[in-house]
Amino acid sequence: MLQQTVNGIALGATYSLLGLGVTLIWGVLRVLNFAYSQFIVWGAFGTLIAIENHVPTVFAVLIGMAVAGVVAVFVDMTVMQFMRRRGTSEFALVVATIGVYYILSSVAQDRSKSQIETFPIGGFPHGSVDIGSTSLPSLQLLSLVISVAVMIVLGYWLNRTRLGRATRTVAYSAPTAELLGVNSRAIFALAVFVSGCLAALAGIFNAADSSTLSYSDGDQLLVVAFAVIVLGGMGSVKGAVIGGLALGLVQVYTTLYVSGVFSNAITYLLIVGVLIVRPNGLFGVREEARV
Amino acid sequence: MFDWLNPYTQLVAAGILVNALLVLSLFVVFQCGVLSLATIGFMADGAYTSSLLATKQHWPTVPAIAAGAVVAAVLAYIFGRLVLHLRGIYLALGTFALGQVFVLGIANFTWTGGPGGIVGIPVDITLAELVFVVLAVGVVFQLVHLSFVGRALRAIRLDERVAAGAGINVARYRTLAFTASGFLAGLAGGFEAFQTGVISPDQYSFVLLVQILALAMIAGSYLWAGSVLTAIAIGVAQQYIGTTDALAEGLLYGGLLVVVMILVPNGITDPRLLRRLTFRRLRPHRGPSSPPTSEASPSGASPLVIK
Amino acid sequence: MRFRTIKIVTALGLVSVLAAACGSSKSSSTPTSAGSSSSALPATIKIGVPLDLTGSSEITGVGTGEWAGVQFAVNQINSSGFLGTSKIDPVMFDTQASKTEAVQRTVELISSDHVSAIVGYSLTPSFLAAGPIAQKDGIPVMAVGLSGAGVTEVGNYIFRELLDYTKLYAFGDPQFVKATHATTAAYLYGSDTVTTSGQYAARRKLLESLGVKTVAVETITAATTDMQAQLTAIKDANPDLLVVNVDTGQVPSVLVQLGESGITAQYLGDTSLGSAVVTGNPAAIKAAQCGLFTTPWVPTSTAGGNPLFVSQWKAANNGQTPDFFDALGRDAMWAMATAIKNANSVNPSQIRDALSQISGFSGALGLYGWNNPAAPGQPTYGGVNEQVQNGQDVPWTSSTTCTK
Amino acid sequence: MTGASTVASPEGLADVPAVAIENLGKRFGGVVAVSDVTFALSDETITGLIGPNGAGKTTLLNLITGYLKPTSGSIAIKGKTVTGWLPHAVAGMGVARTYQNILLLDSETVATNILIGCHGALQRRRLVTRAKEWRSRPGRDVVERLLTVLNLREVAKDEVAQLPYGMRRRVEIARALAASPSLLILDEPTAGMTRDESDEIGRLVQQVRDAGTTVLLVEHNVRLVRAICDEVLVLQWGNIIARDSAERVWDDPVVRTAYLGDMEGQESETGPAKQEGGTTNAGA
Repeated sequence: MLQQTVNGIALGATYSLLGLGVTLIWGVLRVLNFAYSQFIVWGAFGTLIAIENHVPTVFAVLIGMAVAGVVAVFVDMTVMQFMRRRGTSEFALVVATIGVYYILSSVAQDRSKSQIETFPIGGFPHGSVDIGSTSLPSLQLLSLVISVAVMIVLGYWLNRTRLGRATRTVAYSAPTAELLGVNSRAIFALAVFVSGCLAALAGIFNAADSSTLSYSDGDQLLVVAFAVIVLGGMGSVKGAVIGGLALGLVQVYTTLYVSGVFSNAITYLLIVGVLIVRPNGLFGVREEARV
Repeated sequence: MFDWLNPYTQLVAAGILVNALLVLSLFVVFQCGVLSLATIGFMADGAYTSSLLATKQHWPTVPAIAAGAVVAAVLAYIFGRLVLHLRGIYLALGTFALGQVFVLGIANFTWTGGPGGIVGIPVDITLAELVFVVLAVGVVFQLVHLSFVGRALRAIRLDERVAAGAGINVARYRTLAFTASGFLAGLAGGFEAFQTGVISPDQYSFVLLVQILALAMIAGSYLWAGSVLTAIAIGVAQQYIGTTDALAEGLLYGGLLVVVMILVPNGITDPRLLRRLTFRRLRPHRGPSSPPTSEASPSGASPLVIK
Repeated sequence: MRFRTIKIVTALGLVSVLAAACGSSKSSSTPTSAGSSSSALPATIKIGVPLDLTGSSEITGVGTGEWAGVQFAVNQINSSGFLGTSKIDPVMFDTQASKTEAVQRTVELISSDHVSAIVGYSLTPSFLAAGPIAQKDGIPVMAVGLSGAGVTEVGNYIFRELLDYTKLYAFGDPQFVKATHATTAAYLYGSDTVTTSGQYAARRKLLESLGVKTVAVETITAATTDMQAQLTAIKDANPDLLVVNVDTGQVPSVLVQLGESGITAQYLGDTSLGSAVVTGNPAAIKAAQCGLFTTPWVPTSTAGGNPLFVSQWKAANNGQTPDFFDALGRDAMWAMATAIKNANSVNPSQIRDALSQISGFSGALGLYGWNNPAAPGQPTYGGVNEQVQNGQDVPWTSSTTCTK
Repeated sequence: MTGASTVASPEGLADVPAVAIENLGKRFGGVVAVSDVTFALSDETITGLIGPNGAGKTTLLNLITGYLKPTSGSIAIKGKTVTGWLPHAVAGMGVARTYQNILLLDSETVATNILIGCHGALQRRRLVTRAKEWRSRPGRDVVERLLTVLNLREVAKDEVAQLPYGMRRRVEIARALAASPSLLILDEPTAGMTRDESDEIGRLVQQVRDAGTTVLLVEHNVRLVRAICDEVLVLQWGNIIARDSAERVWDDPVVRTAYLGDMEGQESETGPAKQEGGTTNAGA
């Protein structure tokens, strides 16, 4: 039982990382980005290729993050910014991200010849850390530490730094921020880059956990990310971490007490349930339209 | 009626028409500003209901398909009432999860055949029947488009507040559209099941949803005929282009989607193709020479929330 | 007004078949009289090859491998003059793991391409949708990679290359249970595919009939990336055997996480333990140490024509060792060619009859045939028991020892 | 029990006020926008609602028309309590309005925008009538009349987004009138209009009243309020501080100090903006 709770937290740690990236994009850009699933994959592929070329694992991870970050910024600067400038509807933006997803996915598919690739995990922490009677796999412990650290850094960045305040201003209203002398394009790019890095990190942890990597790995993770931000409230940094951990725990308890068959279904039921009861998520802020 | 076509062509044509029904199922909610991603779930409901009725209760095909569509519509009505009060992206996510719940539910019940699905569904739908159904649906759409109901639906998409102020019951019209969307998806699911003879939960996939969504967005939310024509045009193009190279396919269709969204974000049937036009605004629109507002108000947009 | 599509398909199919038969006998009579050979075969023999190459990436290794095997066989058949001057023309379609696509393509193969036979299908659902069409039109099918049940039951025109998995388990599992003295078993299976859930059900029934008590049943789905919860539950149940039937693509993930979990139960897997996804993954193959499985084929097998196949494959593919799916595709096409040669005709029903009489077929999977009257359409080869030892699959007997 | 079906003949309800509001209050978090408002409108009159920016005028309109839910108090329209009703239901009671920030279907034509206003009447038709009127494009007669009345005929087929501000205001008024409301609520209908245009609107509003409609008018244009209103309500910090006839209300010293100050006779609305921010303290 205690062990299973630890399992849930460990599972939730990666989910939190996923949620943090998506919540950042949503909070700043107000876009639900389906291409995010491919940022996850491209980041992991970047790391894979680096490891295959004998780059030490730590640097390979950084390279993977940079790859995903750059791809995310490239997509944002070409497609998204163009559409934003034209004031396109949020639906069209979402569908455009689906188009981008399709393109990136087919490139990754072509690169891997549709095969599942082996992801070398020699350089990643392995074994588990015993805490009392329970044991926590080192990899998950690392992702938990990283997601909490990312939450703290993001929180500090957004709340305490000049740049963070500028980001929040841009998130609130880009034109207002421009009037105040903030370069909203640079802020957008920064937020997108960071969120791409987080996507890559989640993808790398996922690949290291299973020691495999395929071009379609991101799809399931994207759904998880959506569930996390719905639970935590879209745009909430703290909510993403708590939502991720909560989802991990719920999935583990469902597996334990009901059946692993329903651990998927429970994710979706949670999304529907939370939206019906609390349309803006557990930690979200109410949005009121006005006349 | 279509005997002069070879059987393969008939099958492809039928497949395209099933797609057209699915696109219409998205269109009917798009036209009142709802981005519903539940269509695939309702399609599965319709397909399973009709297939179970046909294989277990030995219903004839036509009543079975009709029953499947009705069941999907009833489910859409019930769940629509639960999720339709959500806004924008939240609604999209809610409907997406709803659709997945249906598919996963079907996959995990034993009486639906579990992951194996249902085999031995009679394969006796003709292309002529499908053409007739699509035409009939088209006639209904055209009548609605011309009537005050169609106008009300469009008004809701363009501005909910205006619609409500004019006495349009936004919730009721949305529920109506959502129910119709469920009905059409159920119909499409039924027709598809009676064409392939075998169904299983895995075919109601995210990939299918993305394809249908792409067609619907390219078609736009103004004219139903655009949905049907887009489904047919892209379906025919697909036959000619071929589908062997995943890279070429991804670049082509993904690129098409991006380009269309950039150039005509409201689809090819947008009456004001090149004009700025939003489905629904989160903030009040300001006219060209509007005086500034100063009334105290809660903020329209939520900033990043930290603590 | 209410025509049944399938009737039209059938009628057109039969007409086309007749036309093809007449056409072929006419066209072949001329060259025969010229005296090159006594063959009644046309210059090109069209054989449909619908395989699932794309779709979810988990299965793509299957379809591409089978297609490579089929192409390999076609090259051999055509260059060796096995069918005299006739050449096999494979009409390939990617059915994209979609039932609709499988049905459409099968109809196209039969009604537009007028194929004489079909060698194809990677996935049971695709086949279950499309198979009945071929059966009704009387086109013989050699199903390449289907492991599920209910394939040959579709009709007498359906043959399978791969054994029904229940047959493999019935072969190996009793030996494993006896050798390990196991009394309890835990099961981990993929609940969202018909193959893996069917494998679990068949295996559990078999093991329980052998007196092995079920102490835990855990499931994963394609969406599962982390299985700690399932593995902890299995660890708590402390079984003698851990029976794993999950999608091939997920096997490395299961193995790697199993390695970290501290579970000591004997691993009982399936053919996926011998697949490239596992053997090519150092972390996974290390964690699979001592894992047992039964497979119809291993590269090192010396049965039938396998040594020749492996050496020829290596020669043609830069020294690469063939995998299981290559072998399946190769044997399926060769079997069809053999039936055509034996029938000396491209008449589908004659090919079918010839197929059902093949025996002593020297293929990669051994020396076998399809002539077992007790199991029509099923191949007659048996299984090979294997164990993973130090990163390699080695033949297993009850006296084999293994240390973790 | 007065049903929505009586909309067409409000004359029959002379003894019931078109709208009666009791102790109405609305707060947004800690901010009190409307504190405790009680009034009733007399039938077939034009009532002006004035007050400085931030006084809560638009909030009050939004409460009456159902766009906001009151925190306290009740609203009755023609004797029927509609507190907490949604906008479409209130509209169904014969209430039509315009908005401070013009709300139109930007991508649609002027004619279509007006036609939207007819929705209630079209929806109330019986099925048989609907079938009969099928080919005659129901509602067009109303639209034709309003296009003439509001001088919009030339732009009938134009997209409203491209029209100048004053014209957009007129389209909005036409849409409200298309519903043939028993209570017409206008939120700054002449903002951004020339003097001639606003005089025209004033005459139109009077005609509407004479045809039997009660009008509630929020307006900064004091000259217009003076000219056409039968009665004036003065709102400040969410409270009604004065209620009198259009001639006498200006003499009230409370009104003078609170609102009018030195701006009497001006049409500008820049003056009262100084008092903005007072709302935060009002009634707290």
